[in-house]
Amino acid sequence: MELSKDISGCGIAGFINTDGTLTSGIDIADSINLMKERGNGLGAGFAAYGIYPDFKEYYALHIMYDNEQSRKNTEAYLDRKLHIEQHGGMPTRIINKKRPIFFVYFVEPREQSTKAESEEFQSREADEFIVKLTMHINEKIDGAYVVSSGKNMGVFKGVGYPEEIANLFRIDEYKAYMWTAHNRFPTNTPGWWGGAHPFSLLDWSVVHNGEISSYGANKRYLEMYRYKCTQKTDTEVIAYLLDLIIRKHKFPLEKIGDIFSAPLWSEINKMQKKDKEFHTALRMVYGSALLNGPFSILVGFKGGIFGLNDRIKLRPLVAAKKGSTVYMASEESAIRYIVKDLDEVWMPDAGKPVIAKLTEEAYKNVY
Amino acid sequence: MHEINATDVHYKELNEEIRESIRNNEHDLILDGVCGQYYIGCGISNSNVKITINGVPGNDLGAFMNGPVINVMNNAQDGIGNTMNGGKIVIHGSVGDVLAYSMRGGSIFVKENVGYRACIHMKAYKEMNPTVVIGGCAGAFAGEYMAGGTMILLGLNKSETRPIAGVYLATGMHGGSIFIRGKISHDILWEKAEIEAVTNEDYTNIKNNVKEFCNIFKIDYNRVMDEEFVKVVPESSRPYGNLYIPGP
Amino acid sequence: MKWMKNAKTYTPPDFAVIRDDERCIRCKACVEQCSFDATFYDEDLDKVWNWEAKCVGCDRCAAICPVEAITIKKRETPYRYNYSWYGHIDGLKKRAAFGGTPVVSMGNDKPYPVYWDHMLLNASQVTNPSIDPLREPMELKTFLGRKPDFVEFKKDGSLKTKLTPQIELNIPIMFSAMSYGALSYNVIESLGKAAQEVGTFYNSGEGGLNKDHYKFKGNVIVQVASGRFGVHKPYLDVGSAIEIKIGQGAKPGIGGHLPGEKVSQTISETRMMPEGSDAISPAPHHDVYSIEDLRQLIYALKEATEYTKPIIVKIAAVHNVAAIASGVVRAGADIISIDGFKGGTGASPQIVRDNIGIPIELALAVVDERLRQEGIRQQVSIIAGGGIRCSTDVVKAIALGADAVYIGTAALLAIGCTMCQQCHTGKCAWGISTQDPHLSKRVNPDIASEKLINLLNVWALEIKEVMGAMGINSIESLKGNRLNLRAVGLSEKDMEILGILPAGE
Amino acid sequence: MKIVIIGNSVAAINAIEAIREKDKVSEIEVISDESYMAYSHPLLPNLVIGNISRSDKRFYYRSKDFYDKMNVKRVLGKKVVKIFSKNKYIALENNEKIEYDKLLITCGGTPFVPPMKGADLKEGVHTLTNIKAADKLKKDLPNIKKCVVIGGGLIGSKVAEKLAKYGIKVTLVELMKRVLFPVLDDTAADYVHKELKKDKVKLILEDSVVEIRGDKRPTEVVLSSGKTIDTDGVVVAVGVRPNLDFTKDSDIETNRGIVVDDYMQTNINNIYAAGDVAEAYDVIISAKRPVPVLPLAARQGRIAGLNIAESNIKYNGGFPMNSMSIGKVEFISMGIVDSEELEILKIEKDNEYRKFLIDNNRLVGMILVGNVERAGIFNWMIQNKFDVSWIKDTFLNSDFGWKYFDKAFRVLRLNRKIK
Amino acid sequence: MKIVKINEDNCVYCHLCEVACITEHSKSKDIIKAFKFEEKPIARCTVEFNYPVSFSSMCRHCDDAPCVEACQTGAMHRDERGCVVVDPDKCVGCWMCIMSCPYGIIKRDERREVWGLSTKCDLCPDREIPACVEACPNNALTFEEV
Repeated sequence: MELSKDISGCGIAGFINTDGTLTSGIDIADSINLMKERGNGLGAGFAAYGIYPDFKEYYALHIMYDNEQSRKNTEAYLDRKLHIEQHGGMPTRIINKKRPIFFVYFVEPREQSTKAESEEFQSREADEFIVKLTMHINEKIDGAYVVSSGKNMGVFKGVGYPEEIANLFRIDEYKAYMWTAHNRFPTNTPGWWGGAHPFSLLDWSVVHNGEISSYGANKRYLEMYRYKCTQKTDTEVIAYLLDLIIRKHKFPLEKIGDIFSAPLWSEINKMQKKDKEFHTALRMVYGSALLNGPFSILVGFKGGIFGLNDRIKLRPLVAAKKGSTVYMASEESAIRYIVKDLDEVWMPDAGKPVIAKLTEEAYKNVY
Repeated sequence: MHEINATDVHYKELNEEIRESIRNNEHDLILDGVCGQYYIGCGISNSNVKITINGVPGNDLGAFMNGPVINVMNNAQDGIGNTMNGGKIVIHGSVGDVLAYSMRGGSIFVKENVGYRACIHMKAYKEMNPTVVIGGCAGAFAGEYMAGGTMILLGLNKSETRPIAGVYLATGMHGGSIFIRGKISHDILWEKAEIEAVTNEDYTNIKNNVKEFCNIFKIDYNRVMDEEFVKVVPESSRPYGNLYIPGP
Repeated sequence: MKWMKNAKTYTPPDFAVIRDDERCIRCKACVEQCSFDATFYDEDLDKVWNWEAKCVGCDRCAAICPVEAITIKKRETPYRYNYSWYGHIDGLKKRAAFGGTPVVSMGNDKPYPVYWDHMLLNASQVTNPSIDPLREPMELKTFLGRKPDFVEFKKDGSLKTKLTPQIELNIPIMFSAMSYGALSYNVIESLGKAAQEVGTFYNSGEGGLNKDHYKFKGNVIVQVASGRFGVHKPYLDVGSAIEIKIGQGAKPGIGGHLPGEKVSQTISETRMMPEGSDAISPAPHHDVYSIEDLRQLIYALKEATEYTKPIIVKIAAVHNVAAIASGVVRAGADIISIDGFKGGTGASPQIVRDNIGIPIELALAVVDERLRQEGIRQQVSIIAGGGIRCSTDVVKAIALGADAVYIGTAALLAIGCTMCQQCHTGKCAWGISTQDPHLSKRVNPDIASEKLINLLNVWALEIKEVMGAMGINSIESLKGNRLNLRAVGLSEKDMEILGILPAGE
Repeated sequence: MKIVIIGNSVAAINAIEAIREKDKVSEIEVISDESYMAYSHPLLPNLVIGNISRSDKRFYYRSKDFYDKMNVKRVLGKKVVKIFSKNKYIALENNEKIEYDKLLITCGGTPFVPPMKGADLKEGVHTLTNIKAADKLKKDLPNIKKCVVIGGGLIGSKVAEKLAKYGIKVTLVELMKRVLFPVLDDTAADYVHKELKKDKVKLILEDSVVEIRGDKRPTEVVLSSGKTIDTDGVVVAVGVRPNLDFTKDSDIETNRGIVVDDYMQTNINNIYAAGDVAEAYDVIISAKRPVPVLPLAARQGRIAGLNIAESNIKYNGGFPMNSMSIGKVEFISMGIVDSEELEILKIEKDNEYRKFLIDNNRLVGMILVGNVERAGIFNWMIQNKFDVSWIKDTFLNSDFGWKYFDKAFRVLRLNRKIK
Repeated sequence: MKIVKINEDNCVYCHLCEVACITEHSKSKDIIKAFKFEEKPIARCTVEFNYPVSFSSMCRHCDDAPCVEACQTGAMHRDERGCVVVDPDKCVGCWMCIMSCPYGIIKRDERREVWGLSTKCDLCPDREIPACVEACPNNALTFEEV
């Protein structure tokens, strides 16, 4: 029974250049490093968007292997399921520490060889296909773990301080229009590289500070829709919930805060009829997707980022703006450290998402 | 008169259309092409409404109904008049099982046969006294649990091979009365029900209902009344009074 | 001496009435209060006496005695102890003496395990904060009814999805179906008042709704049972939801039987049946012999109420409850209510009450899990009932997967019931399960509803405290959150069925 | 404003209290020919035989400081002789004039002594309507071994009983066929007869005294039947009449008493009358007549007082009612006690007698003997012309009470929601 | 003023109002002593029973109390609290109050040597809430403004 969940404290940071300018990972590494106190060296990670412009048509699978055997097993499986445009070991620096091996694959689903396999992955929709493939690898193949699976993006994470992870994955060498980062303070499953943030599924990536007290309820809700929570951490439910609600249910991203951090009944009761109806319906239908307990999250998605607090603001989140760049972090200092003279700094309200997206033009350029 | 074509219409839409018509003061409705749509007349409380059904209506015809008159020009299925409170249902043919379950008021006239468990748990209350008149024969368990009301079984098509009522007649009956045209065998009757002679008052009741039956279905009244009636009543309104003792 | 014991039908009295004659002031309050004729006053001797054989241990006399002169004690059985026969001797003798099967009331009193007591709750420590429910918002509001998997919006941002009717509860606790007939008028009045005040629902039970109680519209669930007593359009219209009772935890598979002597004038009016006649509810609905028939009944009720009310289907917790529940959901039920075998009753054959059914904890766990596996959990709300004794039972039930719970016995205890298990006699000395107009006065709706309101409010507070301890501020985050439960003293298999981990893991 | 009250008994006292509820400033002056504080007339027989003394506070109607507290000026021991209503003053015996703005007459009744020879004997012939008379009789008691009481009314019966208890051989002579004729019927009177006989009172019914013989003191009385009875004392207790002496020459309208309207005002503005002297509305006979009973005197006094103090309160009428005990028997009676025409419900058992007289579904009279405790409910029914058709069957139950009433009515009534 | 409101729908016919009244008006104010060792006072309230009706009634303290008007010695009076009470030192047991009480709730105590004593609810001058109200187990008696 995989019922237990990870418990951890954390720091988070992220920014987006809404004009699509690509910047290296140096800033985000500095920013998250500043909040060293918020981690304990047992986990850190980065998500970067816009890093694989040459392969932007393909799903970029970052896969972590415990050993060569698991790589062989996985690749055999991938070969069967996918067209692999290009693949190889991820560029890393040598560190004096036992670590898994990391590979990146640029792939697209292909016609299935057998009817049985077609049925196994019932949906022929590419995204759905990749999700099921990811779930399959994570659950069924020993020692293999899909770190990220989106297009033109990737996640880099592991056990260590942020600077160690940044160094390992050479993130200074990547150029992205958007970065998020995480510094972890785990109290559970500390030795597992997969347990670090960001958690990612397709283009979604989530860094999370706090704890989802509703994890048990969210998990069982997701399981009803065939999501398998395998990573022993509460953060993954956020990624899956986003996938379910935004991608599958076509719920507008701007309003996700109304589900994750739904307004209190006392507030709903004060609303005008239309809003009241809207929020009442959401709470009725998506009650099990309410994220309860303390959290602040930064979620990366295709072309944008949003930050969100729990509804009674038990975890910190600061947002800032400088020119066309929007920053968010657990602490203001983490932003100030990399940008001196900010145009604007603000504390987002509890449960109200801060969303920043690429301009339409930039979006066209990147994707 | 308002015609509704029910051909291939789902019951939910059909019934909504019926309700909508009634809201628009169309009180004389004719449904054509009915084939198995459930719940026709269900829950309607307007006693000016008349619904004529061409075709075979589906189950629970007239369930929870309280007022309207429904004419079925053909056979009908199961659960007719379920928990009906008032109104009238006329079936120009046979009906399926569980006719008039828990019916509390109004009347039902069936020209031909009825299936199992007709008039089960039918009940009466004060001025509400449900009446069911069946022209043909009844299946087993007729009048089961009957707690009130009147069931009149005419058996116009009974024969050696087709007894007027099936076995377990009046099982658990604790109220009301069943009038049966001709004789019945004690074997089919529950041991705590009794056969009684028909009183004058009963006779008036039978006559009135048979007259209405004959008028509706154009049947010769005298032919129907040429045989004597017997009356089945419960031994007591508390047949299970001694079955249970206070425990523990 | 109005009565004399007869050895022919003798079984040893269960209780001893100990009367301190030095304290007794002969006020005769106890004599007036004993509805079982176990107490009498002898004028010639100026003394109050008891027939212990008639004492049911309801403790009414002791409660009312102003000088504490009365003590009711359980009497030791005189028989030599024999493990396997103990508890069967008197019942056997009674059957032999009276030629009937004993009817009993209240819930199963056999020592089957209570799983609630083997589940422990979680609390936050350090890594996430516990929440202080007295000062931070803490939400218990619950909607029951069918929900879509997702909602759609129109271009202007307003809702496109039309939600099916729901009932709204301020706290996830409702009063379970207890009919007017089983309970006295005043108790129904109290339940209605309390439900109205707290913002929850009481359930009419199968006995119809007295005209006086139509005023509780908005806080009443009306029941349609096999007897269809008092079921008609206005009745259905008053209900905020309609419950089809298929089964009841205390007597799965058994119909109801309100003896004629309880069918008083007002009961007769409410049930719409003649006074003094037995009110027999058949074991099955005779229009439901199969699952598609249930669908037919569900939709008949929806049609009759023009799709304005959620339909609840109440089933007893039995062996294959999960599969049944799944079928019930697919038959169109909006809410499913599961009643465990410790649920109460006004009257049930003892053999049924004590031996049929399964505990609600297990039933709830498997039903919730099964519906989730089938992806239809969202289509239905689950109400658990039958043996909910305290606020943490509620929390545990919700953590196992219930949306809300029904309480019956707990509500009756709150208003005076001492669980003497004599409901079936109609002589309830506390005025609860009786139709005797003199006895039923013993429940003052003002006092009783106040107590019920207190109980619900205190339970709500306790639930909030526990949720706060878990760091959860909205009840939906507790629903199905089995991670907040840990087992102690359960077998591997029990834990597997309950879907919970052992304590320490 | 100056308010003058003639008389100083129940009606006067209640009037004073009523006036002072509304009006603390007006001058109030009470004029009475007796020089005592208001006292309890029914206790005079007790005073005579000494089981109450003049120093017992029970004997007085109000406490000693009553007049001071009420700020009332007393003119005691003076008799009013005439009222000059045009000039608004009254003349006393000593020609003193007292001016008034408003006048209330509550001078009660005077004993009625029927015409008989010898009634004017100075010693040994007594009446018993005031303290003076009682004192006189008390002083005379040592001289009386045998006594004839003339009149079996309330005072007569009571005094007969008390004197007998004192040890005097009493003969009670009553003109009618029973004692307490207007108050009790034959059955109820029989209880009294028995009680009196127990005390060795000799009862002579349907007879009357025509002559009292004797020189200074009576020695025997002669009855109309011709019988003579040896005696050395006579108490005349035939009854009282409204005291109309000083209204004779005035323009105040009188009949058997002073006629008053519903507000206790006489035909003359600013002159009111109340108590035994007044002739007010009787709800049973639907006409005005004097009803000399204490509760009505109090009620009338109070209403007169309120109206003098410029309220506008109507007197709803009264009717005769009496509560008394002779020996061990207690009885309460009201209204009409005997009739040939009315519907009668009665029961007699276990020394308890209940009788009800009903006219057209309205209770018009009743007698309770023995168990008198719920009598007031009947009083209220008579007063309010309560429709008793649905409840009268329960009147005869000795546990009669509110429990027999219609519930809705009872609930409202007991919680003072309806009068 | 506040009087004892009678809520008959709640009366359970336990007589505890009478017990409490007797205790309160006893010499010792101790229930067992009052009933077993002292001369037991008469209860000022009366419980009536006529199945299924039961209720306790006691003085309603009328605004224009006829018993006060009818009293021949002034024993029946309104005290400073506004309650109608009897001065036992003035009462002579003539039962004029009984005759005029429109509620019929005054009782006779005939145990005194010379004079009888009218006995009625005095709303427990020594208590804030009358004893009967406090003793009632079902709020059939409440102390309320009328």
